[in-house]
Amino acid sequence: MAEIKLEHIKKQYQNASEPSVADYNLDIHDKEFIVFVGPSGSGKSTVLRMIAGLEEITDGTFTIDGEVMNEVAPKDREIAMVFQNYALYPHMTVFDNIGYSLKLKKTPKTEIEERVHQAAKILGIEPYLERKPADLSGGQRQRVAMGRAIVRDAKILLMDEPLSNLDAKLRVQMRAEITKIHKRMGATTIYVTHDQTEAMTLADRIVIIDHGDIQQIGTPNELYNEPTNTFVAGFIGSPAMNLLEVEYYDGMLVSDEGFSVTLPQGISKQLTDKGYEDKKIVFGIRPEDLHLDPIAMETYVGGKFTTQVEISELLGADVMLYTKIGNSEIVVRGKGSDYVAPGTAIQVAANLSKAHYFDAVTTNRII
Amino acid sequence: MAEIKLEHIKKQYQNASEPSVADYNLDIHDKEFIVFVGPSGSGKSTVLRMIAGLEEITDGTFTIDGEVMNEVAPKDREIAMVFQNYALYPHMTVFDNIGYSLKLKKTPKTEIEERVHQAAKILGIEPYLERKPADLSGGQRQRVAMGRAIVRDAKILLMDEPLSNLDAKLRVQMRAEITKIHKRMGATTIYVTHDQTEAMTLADRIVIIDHGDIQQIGTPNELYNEPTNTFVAGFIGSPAMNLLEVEYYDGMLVSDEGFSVTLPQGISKQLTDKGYEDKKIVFGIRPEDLHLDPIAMETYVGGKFTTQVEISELLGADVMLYTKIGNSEIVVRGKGSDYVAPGTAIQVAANLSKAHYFDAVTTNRII
Amino acid sequence: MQTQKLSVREALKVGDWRMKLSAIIMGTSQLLHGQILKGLWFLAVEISFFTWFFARGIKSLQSLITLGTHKQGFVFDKKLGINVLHQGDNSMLLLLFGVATILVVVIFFYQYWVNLKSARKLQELDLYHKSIPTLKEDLSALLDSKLHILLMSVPVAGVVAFTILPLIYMISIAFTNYDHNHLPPKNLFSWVGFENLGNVLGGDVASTFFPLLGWTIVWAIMATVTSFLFGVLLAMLINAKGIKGKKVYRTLFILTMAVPQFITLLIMNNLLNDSGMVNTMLMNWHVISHPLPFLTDGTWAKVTVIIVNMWIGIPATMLVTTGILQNLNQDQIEAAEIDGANKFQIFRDLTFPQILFVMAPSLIQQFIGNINNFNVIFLLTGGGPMNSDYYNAGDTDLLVTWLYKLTIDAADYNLASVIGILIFTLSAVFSLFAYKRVNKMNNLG
Amino acid sequence: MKNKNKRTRMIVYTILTLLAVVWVLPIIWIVLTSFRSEGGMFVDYFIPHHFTLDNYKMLFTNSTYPFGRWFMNTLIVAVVSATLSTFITVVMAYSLSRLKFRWRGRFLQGALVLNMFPGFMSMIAIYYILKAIGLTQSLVALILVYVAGAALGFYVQKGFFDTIPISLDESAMLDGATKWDIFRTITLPLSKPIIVYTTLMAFTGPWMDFIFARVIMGDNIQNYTVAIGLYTMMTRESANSLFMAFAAGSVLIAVPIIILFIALQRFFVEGMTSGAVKG
Amino acid sequence: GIFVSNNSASADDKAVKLWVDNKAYKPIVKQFTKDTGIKVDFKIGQSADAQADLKKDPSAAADVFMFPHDQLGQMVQAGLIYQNTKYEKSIKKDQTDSAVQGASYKGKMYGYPYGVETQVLYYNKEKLSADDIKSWASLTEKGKLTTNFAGDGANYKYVPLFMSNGDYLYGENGEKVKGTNFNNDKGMQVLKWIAQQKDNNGVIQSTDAASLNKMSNGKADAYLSGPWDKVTLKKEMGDKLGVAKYPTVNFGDGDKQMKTFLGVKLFGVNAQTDKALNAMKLANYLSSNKVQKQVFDKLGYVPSSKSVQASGDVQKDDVAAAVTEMAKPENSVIMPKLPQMVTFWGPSDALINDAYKGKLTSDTEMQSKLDKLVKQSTKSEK
Ligand SMILES: Nc1ncnc2c1ncn2[C@@H]1O[C@H](COP(=O)(O)OP(=O)(O)OP(=O)(O)O)[C@@H](O)[C@H]1O
Ligand SMILES: Nc1ncnc2c1ncn2[C@@H]1O[C@H](COP(=O)(O)OP(=O)(O)OP(=O)(O)O)[C@@H](O)[C@H]1O
Ligand SMILES: [Mg+2]
Ligand SMILES: [Mg+2]
Repeated sequence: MAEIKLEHIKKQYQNASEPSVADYNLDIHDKEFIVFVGPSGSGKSTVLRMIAGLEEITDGTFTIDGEVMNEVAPKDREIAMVFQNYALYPHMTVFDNIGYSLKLKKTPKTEIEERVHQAAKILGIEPYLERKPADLSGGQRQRVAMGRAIVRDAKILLMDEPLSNLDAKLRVQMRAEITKIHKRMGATTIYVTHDQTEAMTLADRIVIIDHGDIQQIGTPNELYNEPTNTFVAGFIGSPAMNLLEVEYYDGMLVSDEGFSVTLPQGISKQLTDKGYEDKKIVFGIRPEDLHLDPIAMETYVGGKFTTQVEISELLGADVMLYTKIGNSEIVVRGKGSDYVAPGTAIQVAANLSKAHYFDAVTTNRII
Repeated sequence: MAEIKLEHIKKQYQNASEPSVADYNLDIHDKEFIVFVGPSGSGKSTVLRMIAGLEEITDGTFTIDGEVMNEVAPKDREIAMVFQNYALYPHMTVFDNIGYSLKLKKTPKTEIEERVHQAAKILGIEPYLERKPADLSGGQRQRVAMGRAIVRDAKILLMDEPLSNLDAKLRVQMRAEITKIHKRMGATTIYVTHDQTEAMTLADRIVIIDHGDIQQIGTPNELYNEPTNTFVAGFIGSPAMNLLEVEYYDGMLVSDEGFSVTLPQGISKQLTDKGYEDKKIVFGIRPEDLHLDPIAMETYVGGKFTTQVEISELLGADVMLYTKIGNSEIVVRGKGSDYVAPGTAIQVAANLSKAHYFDAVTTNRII
Repeated sequence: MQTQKLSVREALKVGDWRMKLSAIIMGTSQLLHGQILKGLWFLAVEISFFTWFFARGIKSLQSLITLGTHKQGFVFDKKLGINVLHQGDNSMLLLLFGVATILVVVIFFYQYWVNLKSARKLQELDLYHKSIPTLKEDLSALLDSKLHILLMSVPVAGVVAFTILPLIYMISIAFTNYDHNHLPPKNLFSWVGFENLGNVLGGDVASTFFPLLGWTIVWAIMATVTSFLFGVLLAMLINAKGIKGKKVYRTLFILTMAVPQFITLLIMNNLLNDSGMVNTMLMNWHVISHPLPFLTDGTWAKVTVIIVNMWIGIPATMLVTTGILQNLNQDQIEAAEIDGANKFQIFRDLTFPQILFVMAPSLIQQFIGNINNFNVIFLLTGGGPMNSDYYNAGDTDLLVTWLYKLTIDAADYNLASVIGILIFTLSAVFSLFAYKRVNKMNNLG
Repeated sequence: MKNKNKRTRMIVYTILTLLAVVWVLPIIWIVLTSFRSEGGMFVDYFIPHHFTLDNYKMLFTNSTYPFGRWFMNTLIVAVVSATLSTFITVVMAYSLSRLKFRWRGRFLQGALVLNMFPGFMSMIAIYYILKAIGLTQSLVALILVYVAGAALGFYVQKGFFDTIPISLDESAMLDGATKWDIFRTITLPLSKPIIVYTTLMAFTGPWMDFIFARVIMGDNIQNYTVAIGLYTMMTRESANSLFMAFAAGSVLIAVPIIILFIALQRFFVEGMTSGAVKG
Repeated sequence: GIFVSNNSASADDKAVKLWVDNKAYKPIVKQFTKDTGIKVDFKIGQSADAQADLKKDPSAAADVFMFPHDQLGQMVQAGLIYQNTKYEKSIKKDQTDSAVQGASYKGKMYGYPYGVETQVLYYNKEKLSADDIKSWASLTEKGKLTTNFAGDGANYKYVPLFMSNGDYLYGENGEKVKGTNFNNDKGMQVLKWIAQQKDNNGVIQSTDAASLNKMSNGKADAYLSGPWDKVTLKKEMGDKLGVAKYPTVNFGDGDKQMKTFLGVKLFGVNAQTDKALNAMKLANYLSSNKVQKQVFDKLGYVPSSKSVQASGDVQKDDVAAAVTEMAKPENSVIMPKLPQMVTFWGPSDALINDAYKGKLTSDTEMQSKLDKLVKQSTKSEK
């Protein structure tokens, strides 16, 4: 069992002017797989390090299974961790690096041997077991760091960007292995990543952090479909959701720069009811909800608008059109066949029922 | 001007049993933007380090603008580099880290000030200029490493996974900045990444490396559309291309496990002409070229086959269906609306004219 | 376009006349290629060497062979009414300066070789039509690719003059009859070959040599290991997280390094005396009824010197170790904490190996230093208590202190030198062996 | 849990304090002795019965033992040779740790072996070498000999340099730094603690050496260092009566060394290399 | 040679370099310069170091130097010291026979004696009467003697016991290499006697420094030492301090006078000097009766001149009187100056230490150790 509870956790580094983590509240259930995402420097590693006991908690209470752990030494927390910077033991071979924790627990030699080899196999670093970390490539080192964590049967597993230096293929493989290991061991896991696919596929719940504050906690689908504010909306999904500041009046969204769409009745009613008539709101639409094909043009008549293509990126099956209306950028994701030369103006149809509407001041979601 | 030429370059590390780079040949034009991709441990960093002069070249000739550089000291090569492991000066502030090279060149103080601030602004690390590296987050450190390279006007710019620890949003931003800088400075650039989007969008040409060998060199589109072998085919594109070992006979591709499609005439003729009748070939089809919608079913009649959904992953706009025919995995990328519950068998239509055909023995491309 | 490297020999064979002339008149090639300063340097080296060599060097080399022929004597001077001294040759100085001459010759030949190599390089540059490095380029290379030459030349010159030259001189003495019967300046001594070696290994010196050798080794191991281990432990304690007053503790321990050893050891001697303070106090507290023979019983004295040496040696180790600890990678320690290591295990598996990595070669050096640790023994016990089983030695005498007594008193420099060589050989073999092992062990890549 | 931490800390404090007492007691004894007016070299009590400053006064007024002059001599020698020795040690260590050249490996082994011949046997030879270059009996000669000795004592520094990530050098090289720049701007600043150690060791040497210095100085009493001076005071005839004066002398010797150490303490900084590399 | 000194022995105006161990000589030397016009370069140096410093570099050493006479043998051997032919006669006339003997080696005179030194008995007059200190037995019965049998220096103090019992160290005159006979019955007697002292409650084993302290604080009542300890003891003990000649000892067959080593303090002239005549003149001056008297007044050095010794001032001084008494041939032996002494000192120290500590358990062991000592210390020249 390992239920983690963070209550009003705060972290103020000595050299930093502002707290790196401010009033952090989070309940993690036993065996849950939590993914932290957030911009660089938002405090993800800091929270992980506090949970591991490597960083003092400035304020607040941190419990595991109801027991306050603020002052417990790291070694007594039964936590395994993949460090963002690996922190390998340079004077030990890869084998010893991975097996070190087992050795400390006086695991029999043969068992260590077996478990290390098994972990190394999963990670594809079996040929390098006798090398020292200095003789490995970056990705190989990162896998050793992973190996060190997964070889143990810790109650809690913390991983700080554990796959960032691996190639896509290996990453997919590793993702699958992590899922398997999680299923088998059932360790409560916190996982930091910048890779949206990883976040989406691995997480039971995702925690979005910005500036040391939690912005939203929810399942991947919740975050994708119902972002609570423009930050989350803009952060989840790649390419990011297009966010336009517009004015709402008379069932229409209009911007000074020439953007204008007519909202479906249901939506405009809600906006009016909530008192946004004649007010500024932020209109959000994902690139994949903007369409170019004729059928869409007919389906989403109210959502049609014109925009100027600036860059056109062909990405295998897809094409990314970076367009502009005035100074606002709008990204459109089309099929490869939708390729348009830069400089042309195109008509785009937005699926307005999939669009998001935020308060321009609080940035919180309206609908 | 900076034209780089690598001829029969080889690198054998003392502790490694096999050469890490074997017979590497590459011409890089002036101002070209080259991206290296390849699995972890394939020798990307090693090549970069040899170009920078940090690693001795075991064999072969390396020239810049026609001059042999094998023995030239790193500092005389006028190369800037972002290290995979950052290698920041721990005793200097971020400002001094970035400004160090300028200071060595006796650049006037005010100019250093200006250029460092400009670089820091681009990288979003202005608030941290007075901090030491130890007091930064992982991503911030990586950006300092970037800063150190871009602040200089080097002829050649080497970047080893410079964005791997940044969040998606920042990465997009950085990518754009890198493009801008490259346009402005015109440094011949070699860029290592595991991020396919980065590779596709940044590269003039991509070099695919495996086991220290170049597998293919080409523009992003060439690599995507005409991979020379199954390795490249499987490596470029995410999710990876589905590769099935099948037998070709009588205009059809058939596997023991129940897979079977009828090839369009043009293709079957070519295969027959090349003598593959009754032989094993590898059939490759990208997940996005497998379709589920009724229209596709009608369009690609010959490409229809049935497969069993194992996992169904909803990724925002898309759904990934991990399916199996016998033991062979086939990934299908559909629209969000195509979601299918795991366990059901589905019919899939392959756009066979976009499919790839490889020799089963040599793994080289046939068509 | 890979340039082929010419060897000096090939260059001499195929090179142009400038190259060839360089083999006779140093610096020509450089001068003719416009490297004026460099050329002049080589030329000056050659000229001054030969001037010196013909004026003094040859004679000096000859004297090295004979070690002097002309003995000092007195002749009666009627006018003064006393015997007047007629200076003779001083074998000792002839030997020393003979050795110095050989070193100068070697250094000259090294310069000659450098001259040829430099000429070869010029030849090569000619061959591939490359530009000749200017003085400025040469000088800036000294700050970069040739930095080691800039940094090490002067120190190495010091080593040659003040370590190697005396060393060769001392070794040479082992092959002469420089003993109390052949003391300069009155007497000459001469080469005798390996005679002395037999005298040491045979004679009654041997029955003392081997027991002392045994103790010397025990001492060196104990002294090195105890100071190191406990010094490291002390540093760990002082630098432990959450300990306040680190600076104060450090300073307190450093105090012992700040007072001359001959005073502190004298005081130790006083304190540990049979009627010294330690014994007096213990007797006053009725812990003991008879004084403990800290310095008067052989075995006790051995233990005492080792313990007193810890008192002296630990602060220094503490200081280095503190330095090393401060540079330790905190990340790895964190990783180990997560891996479940307790403080001791972190010390054993991470901290200690890294300290050892830094310290191992210097530990070997310390071990050797302890074999030759003159001060502590000489000042604390003077080698005593004397042991009538030995020849002129006490229980705590190391080979060096014994050797010191032998030379200072008996003036048998040749025997001392032989023993010196034996110690030297032993420690050299040990240290090279240990060094290779350590290097292998420490290969971090 | 907090209590347990507290308890271990208490244990550590206790051990440290006990050890400090063991280490400091003899020193305190010297200090007390330097103020003692009665008795001689040996007394069997700790606290003097009568205190006096005469022992210090004697050091500065007795013309046979020009202690003030000796003190200045030593200070000069110590400052100069500590500066030069530290520089040479560090420079040698850097060369042997970071620069690649042909004889490096052999040099490392050779240097280890070179110091193994008993030092006192080479003293006479060194004396004559100094004499041949006309330097005997001078402070310069002393400095020269101390500094020359530093060239072989680089092992600790070298080991320390070896732990500084090589990536930093590489990175600096690409930034256009010469090896010399790297030495100055990267290696040195990262080695402060160990340089403190080297400097302190080099600085203390001249205050302690009474054998070698005596051989070099011969009868030139004006150029004696305090150590020779004090040691020559310890003859059979004078040792007992001058003992308190030696103690006073020792206390005075300790002063500059302690001051130096306290001044250098601020270079003991933790976590010098953290944040440098990933891996 | 490479360092050829100008060896004309003619007087020139270069100063004569002088090493003495005390600055009290300064006015005396000034007077000499005034009288003779010979300039003197006055340097303080330890007389005990003279031999080592001379040997190190004779050309840089003093022209005239002080040294204890037991270094004479090696100095002659190494050719470091000038023979004294010029003032031989007057010295033989003025100085005691012992002093003359100390200044000579193998029949030739080298030194210029200016003083003698012996050990004496210091005691606490309040505890011990003049009668008590007549013999070792009564001394150690009535009082406590602090001394060092078990440590460094026992040789210097107790080797003369052998001579007290009639043995010889390097022959009668101390110059015969084969002349040591400690390994006879008399020697055995002495060694056994030394071993017995461990159980003598009147003997406290102490180092010299501790002995002084014990004398001061009354824990011991008697102490054998040289004149150099007088100042300390006087300061601490005041009028309680008594000084006397050594007691008698009984090795088993009657009381015998306990002897001490006699040291002669000499001036010497550097053989390499280039101003021999001036140097000799200075050395002679410094050992003259007049100067001996001056030095005695200033420093308390016990003179070696017959006439000065006999003078009232010297005889009034208790220590000086005791020393001159001890310096008589029946009470002391001139310390041998044979170079072989170096092979004797160490082993004899070890032997006395071990005998006292009870490490030599049987007669045969004692005998064999004595044999070994004699053998080791009397190896002849090659
Ligand atoms: N110092 C070394 N000694 C021995 N082998 C090494 C050394 N450095 C790298 N290698 C090996 O060389 C191969 C190539 O390493 P390199 O660092 O170039 O890989 P890479 O392509 O950069 O991988 P990654 O994406 O993981 O950083 C790897 O298999 C690695 O194990
Ligand atoms: N030791 C420190 N002292 C001062 N500030 C620090 C320290 N460590 C981190 N910070 C600051 O705290 C903030 C949070 O850092 P943290 O490492 O938790 O970020 P992160 O979310 O892990 O970022 P990244 O994705 O870049 O790794 C950052 O702004 C960073 O600059
Ligand atoms: Mg982080
Ligand atoms: Mg790499």
